[in-house]
Amino acid sequence: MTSSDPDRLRLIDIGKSFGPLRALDGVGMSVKRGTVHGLLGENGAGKSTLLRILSGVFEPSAGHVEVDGVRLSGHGPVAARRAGIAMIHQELQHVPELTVAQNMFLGRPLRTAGGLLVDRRAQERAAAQALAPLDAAIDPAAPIRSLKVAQRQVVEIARAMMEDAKVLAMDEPTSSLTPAEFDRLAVLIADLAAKGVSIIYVSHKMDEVFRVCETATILRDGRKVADVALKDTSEAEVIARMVGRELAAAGHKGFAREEVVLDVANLTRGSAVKNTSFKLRRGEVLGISGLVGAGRTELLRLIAGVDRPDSGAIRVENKPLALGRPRAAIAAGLGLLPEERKRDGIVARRSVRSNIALSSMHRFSRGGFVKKRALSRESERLMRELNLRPLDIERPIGQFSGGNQQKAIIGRWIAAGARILLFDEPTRGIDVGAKAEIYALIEKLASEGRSMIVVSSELPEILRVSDRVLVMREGTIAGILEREAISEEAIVALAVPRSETAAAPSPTLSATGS
Amino acid sequence: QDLAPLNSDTEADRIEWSALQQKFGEVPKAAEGTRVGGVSKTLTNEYWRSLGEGYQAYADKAGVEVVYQAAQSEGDQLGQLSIAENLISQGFNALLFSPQTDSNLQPALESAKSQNIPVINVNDAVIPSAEHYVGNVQRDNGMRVAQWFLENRPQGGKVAVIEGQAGVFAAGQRTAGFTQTVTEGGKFEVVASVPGNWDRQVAYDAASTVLQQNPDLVGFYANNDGMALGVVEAVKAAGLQDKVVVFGTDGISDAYASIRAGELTGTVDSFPVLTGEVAMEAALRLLGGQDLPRVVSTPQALITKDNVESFAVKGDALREVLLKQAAN
Amino acid sequence: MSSTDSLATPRPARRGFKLGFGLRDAGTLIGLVAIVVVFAALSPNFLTERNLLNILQQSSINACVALGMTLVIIAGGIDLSVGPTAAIAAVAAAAMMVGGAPILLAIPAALLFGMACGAVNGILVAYGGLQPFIVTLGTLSLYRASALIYTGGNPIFGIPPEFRALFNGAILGIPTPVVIVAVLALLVWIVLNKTPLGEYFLAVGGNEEASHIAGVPVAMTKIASYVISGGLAAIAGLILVGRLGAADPTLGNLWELDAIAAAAIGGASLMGGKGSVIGTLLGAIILGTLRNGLTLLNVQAFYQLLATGLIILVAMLIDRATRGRG
Amino acid sequence: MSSTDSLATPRPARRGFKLGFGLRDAGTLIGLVAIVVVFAALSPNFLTERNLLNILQQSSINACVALGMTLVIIAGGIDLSVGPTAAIAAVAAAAMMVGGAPILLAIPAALLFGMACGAVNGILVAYGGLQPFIVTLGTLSLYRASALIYTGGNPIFGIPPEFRALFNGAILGIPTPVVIVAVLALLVWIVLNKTPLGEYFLAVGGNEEASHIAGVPVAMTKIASYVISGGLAAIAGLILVGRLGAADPTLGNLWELDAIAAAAIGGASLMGGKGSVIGTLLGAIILGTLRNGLTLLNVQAFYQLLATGLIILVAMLIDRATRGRG
Ligand SMILES: Nc1ncnc2c1ncn2[C@@H]1O[C@H](COP(=O)(O)OP(=O)(O)OP(=O)(O)O)[C@@H](O)[C@H]1O
Ligand SMILES: Nc1ncnc2c1ncn2[C@@H]1O[C@H](COP(=O)(O)OP(=O)(O)OP(=O)(O)O)[C@@H](O)[C@H]1O
Ligand SMILES: [Mg+2]
Ligand SMILES: [Mg+2]
Repeated sequence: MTSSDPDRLRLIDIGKSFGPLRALDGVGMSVKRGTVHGLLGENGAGKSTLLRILSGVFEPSAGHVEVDGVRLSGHGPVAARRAGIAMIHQELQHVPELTVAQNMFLGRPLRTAGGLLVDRRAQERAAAQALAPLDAAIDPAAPIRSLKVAQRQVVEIARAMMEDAKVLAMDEPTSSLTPAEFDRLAVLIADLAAKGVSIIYVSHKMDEVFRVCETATILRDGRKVADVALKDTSEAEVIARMVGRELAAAGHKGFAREEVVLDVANLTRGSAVKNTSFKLRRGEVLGISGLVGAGRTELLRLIAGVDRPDSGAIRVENKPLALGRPRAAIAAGLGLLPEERKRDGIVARRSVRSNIALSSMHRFSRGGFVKKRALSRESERLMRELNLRPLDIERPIGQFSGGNQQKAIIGRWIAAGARILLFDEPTRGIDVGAKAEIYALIEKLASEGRSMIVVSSELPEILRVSDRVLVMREGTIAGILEREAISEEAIVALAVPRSETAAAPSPTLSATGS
Repeated sequence: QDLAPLNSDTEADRIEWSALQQKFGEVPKAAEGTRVGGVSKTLTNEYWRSLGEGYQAYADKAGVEVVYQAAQSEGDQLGQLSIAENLISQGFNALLFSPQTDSNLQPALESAKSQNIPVINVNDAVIPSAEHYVGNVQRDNGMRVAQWFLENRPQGGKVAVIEGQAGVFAAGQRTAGFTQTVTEGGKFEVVASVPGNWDRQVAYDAASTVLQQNPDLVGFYANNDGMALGVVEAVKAAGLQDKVVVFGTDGISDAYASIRAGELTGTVDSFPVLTGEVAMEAALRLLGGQDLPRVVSTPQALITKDNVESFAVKGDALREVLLKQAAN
Repeated sequence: MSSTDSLATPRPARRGFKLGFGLRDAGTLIGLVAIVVVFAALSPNFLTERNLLNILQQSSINACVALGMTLVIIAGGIDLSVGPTAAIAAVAAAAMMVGGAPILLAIPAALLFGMACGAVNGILVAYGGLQPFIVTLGTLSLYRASALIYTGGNPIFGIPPEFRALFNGAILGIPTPVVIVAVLALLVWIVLNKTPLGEYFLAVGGNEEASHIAGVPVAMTKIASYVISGGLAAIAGLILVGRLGAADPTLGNLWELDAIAAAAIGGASLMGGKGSVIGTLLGAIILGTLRNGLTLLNVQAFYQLLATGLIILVAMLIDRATRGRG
Repeated sequence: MSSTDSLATPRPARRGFKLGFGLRDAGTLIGLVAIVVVFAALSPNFLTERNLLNILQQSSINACVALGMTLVIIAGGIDLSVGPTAAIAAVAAAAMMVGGAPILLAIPAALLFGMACGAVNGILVAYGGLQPFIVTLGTLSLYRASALIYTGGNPIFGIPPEFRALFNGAILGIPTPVVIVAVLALLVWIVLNKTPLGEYFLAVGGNEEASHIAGVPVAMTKIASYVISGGLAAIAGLILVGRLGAADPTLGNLWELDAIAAAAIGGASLMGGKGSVIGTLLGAIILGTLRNGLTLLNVQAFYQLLATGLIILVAMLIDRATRGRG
């Protein structure tokens, strides 16, 4: 019997080419039953591609997959699922108009009336049960479009957990989650592993990887560089093997000046953002922290003119800003890096260059024509600086890895000459190397006199980049911490509503109120 | 060169079809290999298919080749133009056009003229610069029906018109002919004149709505037979078949059958097969160098249950009936 | 500009979903009511029971076609070939009946023809990978040509009276077509809202890739939508044959536009993933009401055209204004 | 299933971009070549210079309309009202010229009318928040009715010969309409590929929300697409008036279907964000060739319809097969 074979999953000699590009080259990997196995690598290393082959979304150009020693027969998501493979996708895969429960049971609905009808009630019950340990506040009957990214990610996790799989592949499951939620997820992962499920865990957050994984495979440029047992190694060593060089740890550098460039007064929109006022100085990096649903994304959208506030005023460099108009905000020197990259950030079919150019057509056109040469030169320069991989600005942006897409959008605002950058989870899904680059970039931009607001759910990131930290709680400012006062404890103390303990689920959107 | 814009209904330079033989003698023998092209509106209506049969029948007799093409749907103006142009470029000797609109075949007409290819406008829409026209008087269709009402319903009453496609020449003329004639005495009132778009279903719906508002209606006039047959069904569905008369136009075979069955009251037959034959005859006369009047008018007759059998004959028998009628 | 954003909707949308009658449908209803009020004020005959039944009867064929269209649109497609599909089914049934086949054979045969036409569309879209618009534009010609060639362009008369009675009678004073379409609408509503297939329609139209990844049989779902659309078009064709007593190969001309308009007025998004059975029914009734009212008022053809265009636009704007953005 | 995925394209697509001729267009070209080969084999008259010019001339009006349609489709919309827009422009120009206005006033006036029609569409879509399909379905009736009412349904004759010469002559043996449309195609190509507006069309059609956030003037972009479409429809109307010597208020019937078909055959996606000027031109020529060839072969109308449907489907399948999936 193969079940005595300790290797639950084997990937054998997997290769995958996208046209001329070799995304994977002879990658082999095995995962033992009941273990949590990390899959590490920089942006574009091929992690997602490998997992998508595993889950039947891509057909490999070479190699095959074995589960419990049995070679996967056939391709496609259904075959993979039948073999016991479940997956959480990096790019969230859901149907916006359907409810949470419907999305969780998509493709294999619970049936009633002899299999004719969908048993909606049973689905909602089961969904609620699966969601409870992660975020009890999510309403299984709410359409998924009404959820925030973080909640959608929770739904995605719960859906995969529900599947009773032998192998669970998690591609950056916590990219939008806060540490508190990761804690809850870690417990569930441990439970599953204890039941014999093999888990592949992809994340750019090294602390998470070291906490949940026992072993790991490191990819670089589509090739395997090492299999490691994590207890025998260190974070720095792993990062060095991923990136191919040592990363110097850097401390915070501040460039804040006196002059106020952004003055937000009494901004209010529904219950998402209530009466919020603060100031941003030239060269300053203002971190905004808070729990999921605290209103950070909404605040940035209001400032950037994407949504119109019910009341309040914004002054940019001492001039009043017309509210609710992105173009006005951009003209005033603001730029928003949205949280939901795929929906709000990129035009997938267009090239990186076109995506960069979108906000600065005025700069890159003369006499009604696009200055293609200048645009290409500038884009190429920016992308080299941001280390876009592969460095091909003519390629449709949709074909890049998530992290590289993020770099292109940052490039968009630099190209547009934005003086105040609003970063919503800027390193979501970005690898450690690139993260360091982005931090350096933030510092460089600050040193040039640009100001930034950085919303992040990663406390280390907030600590690393912020001159001051604004903590939001339920749509209001819970407090502002000056540089000296910034600490994880101080932030958490402000972020968590008083009535709740740290372990309780965070307050969320479609909560009971309405 | 400077022809006045043609109005086929009023043009003075005209001749009855039955007088052709008498006035111009025998049809000249067509040269070997003569090819005549017919461009029709659509083949989805029996009327136009019958016209083509007429072309074919006469051409067969005269030993000339005929090609009969139609646009893919009614209203496909440019498609029809392409067809006409393609026929010209293939070197046809004479062309018979039944245009979608008054203007859409104009360029083909011009290019034919410049190559001295005779063109005959056969029925329906009228190209103002056409030098030759064969067909019936559209207004007359409606007038004949109106006449019937004046004679058979002397007490007057409410009548309704189901019109063809808005903006089409034949529809406008038939409607106008009916409406003006029937209201002249002041006894009839046209309570509704609504579009049926040449469509049986639309006509049915319109007729049932009209009936419901005017249960005391005396009769309908529909601009073609397809619509009239839809109206008949609406009248039956309203249970008013004994009170409301329905007239159509064109004389398609289904209309004849319906008249025989006592459902459709009557139709104005414009004898498309014969019209086709006459048109082909005219084409051959033109090719033979005869100088025909600008308009050759073809016969029409109001067919009702009383005379349906006498007109329900084909070919030469029909000719005889019509010649006799023309002689009266 | 966006103060009543999507934020406001989750709750009501959810409740509405359960009742099968959402906020969006309420908007359509208001549009309809506005039109009815105007016509009632202008024509005394408009608000009679008989005329209202008349409107329902006149809307029933479009409603029937539009139900299928709604499913296709929800699943991310479009079906321009409904008219010719109906014609093929009608002609087939008529030819069989005239040839002596029993009604109970002719009707299912017609349905099969309609569904086969739909299946061809669906297969070309799902497996051929072609755009629905262009596929059904092609089959629009193809199917129409088949009907015309088979009949030589002539309508088939001589439909047995029992058949006509079946499709053109009345049940408890309500015209049979209205009853038939009401039953069909209920079925379609159940399929859409209660069955896995309905969920798949919404999913495939809403996010095809996610559906594929989730294991939804995407191709079969698309094909199913076209097959149902073809079947419903066939039924519409039969109803019309019952009404007119003849099967005309040119039957169903421009039905696709009316059906799409009904679905769109009823809130279906041509981008897929969104649409409502009740909305579509209301949309069909709006269009039927328009025609009926304008005929009652004996508006001249050109002005009917003008009014139709204007009223559609105004109704949509009212609808839009009442339900906010969405 | 996905080994020849969209992923296979990056390199060629890029090179193609520079030449303005992509892989996708090559697929369309192969479809056209296949059709041409078949007709050339069947009809000796087909491959003559005269006939080829004839095809170009016959395709020119559809191509002109389809160019505008392509931009609208790329920007995520659809314009069903092109035919009546052309009719309004044509009628306006004709009425002015017959009334004695100089040609050089009548032509820009007609253009303005066309663009105004487009602007109304665009404003209703962009600011009214209505679906493009339903908006332009409404204005389709509205504009047609306006043209009919203004003219009383009668065509306007008596177009000055100079005007006709302008639009219906030949330059170096090439029919003027072909030259005009070639120039317009070049302009549209430049707009799409070389100007900010073109970037905006592609961006808005590709991802409206992201474009909005990135500061693209979304509403103005949409309106611009409709205005250009209206303008090009007006020019197509003028070309037709030149050819026919009359402005018929029913002119432009069914143009929208032909134009959409040309754009779709040429690779435009009705979901927006994708389309090519060269593809659309090829699409229009394919449709023109089809008509021409079938007439040359003297195929009967019903069979022409059949062949048209079949050939469109087969051409799309060939195209699809040659370029892989995408
Ligand atoms: N659909 C696609 N078409 C073309 N290239 C692709 C596609 N998907 C991935 N690639 C390429 O394959 C390589 C590997 O990408 P992959 O998404 O697997 O990286 P990753 O390791 O998951 O990166 P990240 O950490 O940013 O998510 C990248 O160079 C990427 O550009
Ligand atoms: N679509 C929506 N439906 C309902 N409520 C919403 C919606 N969007 C935002 N909200 C409200 O806005 C509040 C703030 O949401 P926001 O996305 O700004 O928070 P956040 O701090 O950025 O959280 P996240 O980490 O999920 O991005 C939520 O608590 C919720 O009350
Ligand atoms: Mg990845
Ligand atoms: Mg957020």
